[in-house]
Amino acid sequence: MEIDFSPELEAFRAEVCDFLDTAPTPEIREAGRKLTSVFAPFEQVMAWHKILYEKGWAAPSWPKEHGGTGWTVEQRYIFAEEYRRRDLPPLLPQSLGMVGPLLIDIGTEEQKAKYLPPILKGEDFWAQGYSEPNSGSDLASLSCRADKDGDDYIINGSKIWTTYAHHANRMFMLVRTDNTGKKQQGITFLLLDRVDYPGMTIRPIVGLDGFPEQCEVFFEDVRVPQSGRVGEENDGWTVAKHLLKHERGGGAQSPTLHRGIERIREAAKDTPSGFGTSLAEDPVFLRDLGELEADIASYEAFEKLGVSGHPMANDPSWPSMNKTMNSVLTQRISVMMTRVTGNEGLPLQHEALRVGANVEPLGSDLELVAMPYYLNSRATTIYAGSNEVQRDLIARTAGRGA
Amino acid sequence: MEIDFSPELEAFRAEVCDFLDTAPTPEIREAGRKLTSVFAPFEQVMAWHKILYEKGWAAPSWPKEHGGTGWTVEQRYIFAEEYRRRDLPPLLPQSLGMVGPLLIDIGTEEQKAKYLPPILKGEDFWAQGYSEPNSGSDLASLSCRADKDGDDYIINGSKIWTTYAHHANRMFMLVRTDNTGKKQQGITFLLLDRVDYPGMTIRPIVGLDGFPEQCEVFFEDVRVPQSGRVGEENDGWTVAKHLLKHERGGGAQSPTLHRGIERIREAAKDTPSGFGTSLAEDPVFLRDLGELEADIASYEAFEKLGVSGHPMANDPSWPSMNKTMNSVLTQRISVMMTRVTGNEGLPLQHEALRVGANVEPLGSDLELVAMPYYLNSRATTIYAGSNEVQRDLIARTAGRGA
Amino acid sequence: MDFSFTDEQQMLRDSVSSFLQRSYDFDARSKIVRSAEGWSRAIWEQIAEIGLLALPVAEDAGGLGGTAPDLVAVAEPFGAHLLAEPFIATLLAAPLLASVEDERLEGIMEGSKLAALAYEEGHGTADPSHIAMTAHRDGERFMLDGEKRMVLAGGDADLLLVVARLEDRLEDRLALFSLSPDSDGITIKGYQTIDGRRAANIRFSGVQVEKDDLLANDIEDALRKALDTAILALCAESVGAMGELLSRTAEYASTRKQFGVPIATFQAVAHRLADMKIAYTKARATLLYTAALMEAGHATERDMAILKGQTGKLGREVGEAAIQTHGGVGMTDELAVSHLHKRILANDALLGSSEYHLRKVGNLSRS
Amino acid sequence: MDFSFTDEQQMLRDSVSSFLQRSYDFDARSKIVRSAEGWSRAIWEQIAEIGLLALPVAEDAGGLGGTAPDLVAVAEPFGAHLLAEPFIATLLAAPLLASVEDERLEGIMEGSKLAALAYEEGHGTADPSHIAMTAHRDGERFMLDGEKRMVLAGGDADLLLVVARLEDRLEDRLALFSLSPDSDGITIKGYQTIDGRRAANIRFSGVQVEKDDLLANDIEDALRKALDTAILALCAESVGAMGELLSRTAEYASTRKQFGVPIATFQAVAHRLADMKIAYTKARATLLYTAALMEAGHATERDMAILKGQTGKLGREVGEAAIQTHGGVGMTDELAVSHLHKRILANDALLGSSEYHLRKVGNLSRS
Repeated sequence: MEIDFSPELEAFRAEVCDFLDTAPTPEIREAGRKLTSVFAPFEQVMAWHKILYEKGWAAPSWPKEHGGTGWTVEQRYIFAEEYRRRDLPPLLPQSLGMVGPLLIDIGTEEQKAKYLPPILKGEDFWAQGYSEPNSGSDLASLSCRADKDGDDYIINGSKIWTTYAHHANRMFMLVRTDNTGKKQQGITFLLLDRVDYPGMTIRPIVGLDGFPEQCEVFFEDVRVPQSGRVGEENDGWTVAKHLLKHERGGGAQSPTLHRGIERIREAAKDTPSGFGTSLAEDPVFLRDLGELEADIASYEAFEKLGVSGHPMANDPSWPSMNKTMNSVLTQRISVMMTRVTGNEGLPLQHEALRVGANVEPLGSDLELVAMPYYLNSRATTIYAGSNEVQRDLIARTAGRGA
Repeated sequence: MEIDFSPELEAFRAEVCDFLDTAPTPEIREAGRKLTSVFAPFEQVMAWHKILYEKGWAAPSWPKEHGGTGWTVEQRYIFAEEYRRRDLPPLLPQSLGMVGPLLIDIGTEEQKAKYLPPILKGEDFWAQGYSEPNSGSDLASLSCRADKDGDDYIINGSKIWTTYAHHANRMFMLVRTDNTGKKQQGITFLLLDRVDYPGMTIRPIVGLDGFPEQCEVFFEDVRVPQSGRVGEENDGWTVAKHLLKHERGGGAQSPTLHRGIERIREAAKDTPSGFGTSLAEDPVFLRDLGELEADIASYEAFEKLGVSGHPMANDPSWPSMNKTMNSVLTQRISVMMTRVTGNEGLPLQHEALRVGANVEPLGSDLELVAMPYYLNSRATTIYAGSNEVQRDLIARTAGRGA
Repeated sequence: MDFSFTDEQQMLRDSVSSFLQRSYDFDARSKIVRSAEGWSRAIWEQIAEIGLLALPVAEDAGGLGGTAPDLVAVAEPFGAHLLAEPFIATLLAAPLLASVEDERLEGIMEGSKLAALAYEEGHGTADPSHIAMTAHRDGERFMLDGEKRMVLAGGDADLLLVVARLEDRLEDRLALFSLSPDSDGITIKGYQTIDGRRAANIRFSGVQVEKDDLLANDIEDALRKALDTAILALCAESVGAMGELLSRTAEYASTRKQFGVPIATFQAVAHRLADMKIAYTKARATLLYTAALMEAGHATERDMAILKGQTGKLGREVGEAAIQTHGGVGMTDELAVSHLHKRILANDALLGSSEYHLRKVGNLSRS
Repeated sequence: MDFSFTDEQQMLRDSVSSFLQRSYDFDARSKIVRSAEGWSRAIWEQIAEIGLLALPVAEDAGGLGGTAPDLVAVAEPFGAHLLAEPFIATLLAAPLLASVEDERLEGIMEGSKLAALAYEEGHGTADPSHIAMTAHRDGERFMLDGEKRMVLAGGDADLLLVVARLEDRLEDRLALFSLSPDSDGITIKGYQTIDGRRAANIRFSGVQVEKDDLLANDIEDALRKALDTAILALCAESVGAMGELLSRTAEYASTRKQFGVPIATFQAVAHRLADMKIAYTKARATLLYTAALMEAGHATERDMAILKGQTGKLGREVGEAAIQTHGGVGMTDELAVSHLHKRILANDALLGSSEYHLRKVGNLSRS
């Protein structure tokens, strides 16, 4: 066992701090402070993406040859910690964390050359077209159809829960290319160069938090080139499963959770407990916080075992465990935030939440974001494979590795 | 709506208190204080049963014509509250709460005349022979066989988790009389006049708390008369389902839970919290206690709605909800008790737990009983239909009545 | 012992339900909430016509003298239908006006005027003893400074009732002032709440109050009673919403198919439905039991804390389970599910959260 | 960053495991625990022969100077096999003897003598600052009065090490005395614990201690270090027991049939297995991470509290789930399942429960 605590790391931390203190614009900082979702406000987060790209820091988890940073695990955590400590908006995961790593792993050289650089630079934003109205947890039952026609596919059907499709310029998706075999067969993974092909319509869906984050995407005889296929035709399920591994975990997520606790502790100082002290000094609140913090610390240990390549992380259900833990902790943090804000979190403040709005919030920063964040985070146990589906997967190898 | 708060009830309470303060022998009181299970020490609880019978109070929930008390719901609760407040041992449920009410409902006149009086008097104790080694949650798959032979049945097979079979003089059981149809068909409900028929062997099973409470009962060509059948041959499943309703709920259970809280609060006064005060003054402990007490209060409300005949209690899953809530609350109480006793609950004190033992316990009364009670109460979510089975039943009518 | 509704209560409940089914289904309600005003005066007038605004007012004050169970019979359907109109605001204000025999009560009961109680001072003023706002005596008049928050109907009221401490009275006495929302020095910031109600934060900067507008200088008992009534109604609303969530979710789970079968056939979903049903049943049992205790005059502070605490906690469990079971569509603005959950959350946060009340239960030993 | 065992550690772990599989399976262990003495001196000698009793002692004191990960490699299999022998007792006592360069250490490491640390005073003396027992100076000697509880191996020890405050020293200094269990005024009540260990409550009534038997008058730093080591070992034992529970339960669920199919095919059972696996994985990750921090000299008080708190809490979850999944047979004395759960419960209660430690985490803000 070994953890690097060398003084060189502190020099690295200083460099990170210096950059993060100076590089983001006020709008980017505001977008981070007003974050109520894992998906940051689009315009500002893409601007920030470009700034990070210029510094060479847009994709710490990518291999160095594709533009990654080549950092050690310790460095990646230092970066993530300082990033989150400043409430900077996290870069959007669909391109950098999902389709990018997938193409690095199994894309053709042409696909890599064409798609990776604009992803890295923050020029492209990809939407993920997986779920359909009748295919949620049972993703493999999807029916959005692609029929071959010359060098093209003709797509008909629809996709739903397509996060930020209304901001995307590209889209990756699963389509049904064969109906004859098992439902997992006959699925093909496609890259779409555009989201404004003739016949494509995008309808934003207003969420329970009042914001249009998800979309429904309709396809009516949409013609796309077959060259956008990843992997073989009818082998898209294998491709998607490979990608799910990226979707379900493996970054440095624990600093985000730790930062949530910091914000809660900070806000608790100004909040009466109702029992004579501030919440920050209230034994009951501190106990509950301690329980949550310890669970986050365990998650951090779990995550670091994974990122550092401990043998336990070879367990096939590791990504599912990661997704389950992370989603539940995110929700618990969000509940704790609304516990601090109490009924001060009840007013709808959509206008004040808009980046650049000149509307004064009714109360504190946390009171502004806590309730929409709580509501939005109910999705974490639903998306990327519901936690029920994850538990099914984990149970399959329950006894292994124990 | 209406709750009786009349002064007459206080006179009744005084009568109850007076009796309960004077009637039980010291051994009976000791058996109650040392209770670590829902099943009280046999000898003392049967002695107490006889005393209650003399007073006419052995079976408050039975119809008056069969020896019940004729009390109002309010009176029954007053009796239960004062009974529990004095830590008196609860009468054993198998005869009074299960086979007795069953016979009242659907026994023949002969069966009623023969079996009810000795149950009421505390002369008979019945064991319940339901589960088998391969038929637990899947009770209907039971295979212990009864073959007709003249006026008799010949029983072969075994029963397990037969509580207190080693103390019983009679036994009711389910046997397989037909193998041809659905598994629920072909089951017959039998009353056994003795447990020492030739070919019957009873093996006590030591539980995780160190006590032999459960038994395995083996049958090798055991000949019993057919007159012991309740209901029709092959219709035992209907009989058993009817009985389950009695087994799964419907008494005045909440006073037992309230009494648990009282004992916890009492013991908490002498227990340091580790954070500067006694547990009884510790805000964290009090919060957790408050949460549990409120849940017990809700259960009390639920139970009183049921006993008083509120329309909601007609829901077919009411007994299952009752069993689920009661078992979980019992376990939570037991956990809270071990939280108070801490590592003082770790020593094994089997000898000191024996009624009449002249062994001084190492610490307080609660320290003596908390850990075995906790361990024993793990069974509450398993027996009488595991809570998983109950949830299956509740889910079947989930939307009804909402 | 009997916790059933009387025939009259059942009739009242049925008539409120059928009125709402007719005039206030989810689509109609959504339009109302999205309108500029955020609630419907037409609906309000009909509610007044049925007599529901006179329900919480004693008969000798001209009201109907409704009992706690009467109120439950009305508020459960209100919660199930996510009523946006200022019923809780009226429940708080009307009995206080009645307690001081204020003639403006009649207009309130008729639905032609609205009164709002400016009580809450931020972060859950769960108990009157938490009130800090002070009224300074200024000759014959009084001067009010400070802020009231989350004043239900505070932006729409014709009449503000303000709770404050008289600076020269004993610390534990609370006074009640009546004010016009147009008074000098009052700034009202109205907003919609997450559950579609209207409320306001109201700032008082040197607001002068005439002597006659001091309605009572010891309102605490009446205030506590009004708060208890409001707690009962909030909890009944939440229980109504929970019932709605349970039936909608059970229905959805038995029709939504994945893997070729209704999702209710998956044990994880089935057991969650079972847990929802247990939670709902527990909450409703607590509600009916507490209503019976209140009617009998035997409800203690602890009983009210149990009701509010349990309803908030169990309601959250039911709401979160309903969303999870619905999956993606549960996360949208388009189904009632998310709105019902938000109503439950808001009702939990008002007048002391479940955290606050359950802790109070622990602090108040059972007698 | 690397949290893997070195090859040497893996070999150590494997050899301990195979020794236990050979000589200490569940049946053999049950016989040992039911014997009059309650533990096996033969097994103990073999443990000493492998060198495991020298592991926690620094090299310059004649030990093996094992690291935190070394200890984990040994204690995980000890937990999985429910070791009844006084390993934790030795972990507590040996480093303290080493810290005062006491020659009796050698016999301890050889397994020929047993030492017990009389530290705990009842109800979880989780922190040395809770120690209340005082040693009165009596001329050249000291007088001890009071009671020590849950002294592991306290009834079997050849040597008692007693922690007490010197009455004339600063309040925050703790002294360490050495005593023969035969000394006048000592009453030892030995017992077995629920998890099959031996321990004792020891009463001191005017026990006279010679000056030379005051081993140290400021033992707190060494004591805290020994407690941290014992906490690590207790947690490693519990994690070992959790792993055993998980694999036994997964195995049982895939072979036990009800309704014609293995119970693992029921989603309620499958999801409980998944939750058990998550809990086990979290606990083991925390254990390995903390061991690495300790080895690097960077483990804080908060880190130790997180480890102890999480292991106790997650262990209870795993144990209760294992029993529930096993149903009736899980409730018996006959399977290892219930014993593994009791070991986890006991380890939780020793040296501060999860309640205590998780609360400490909340009180100690993350730096």
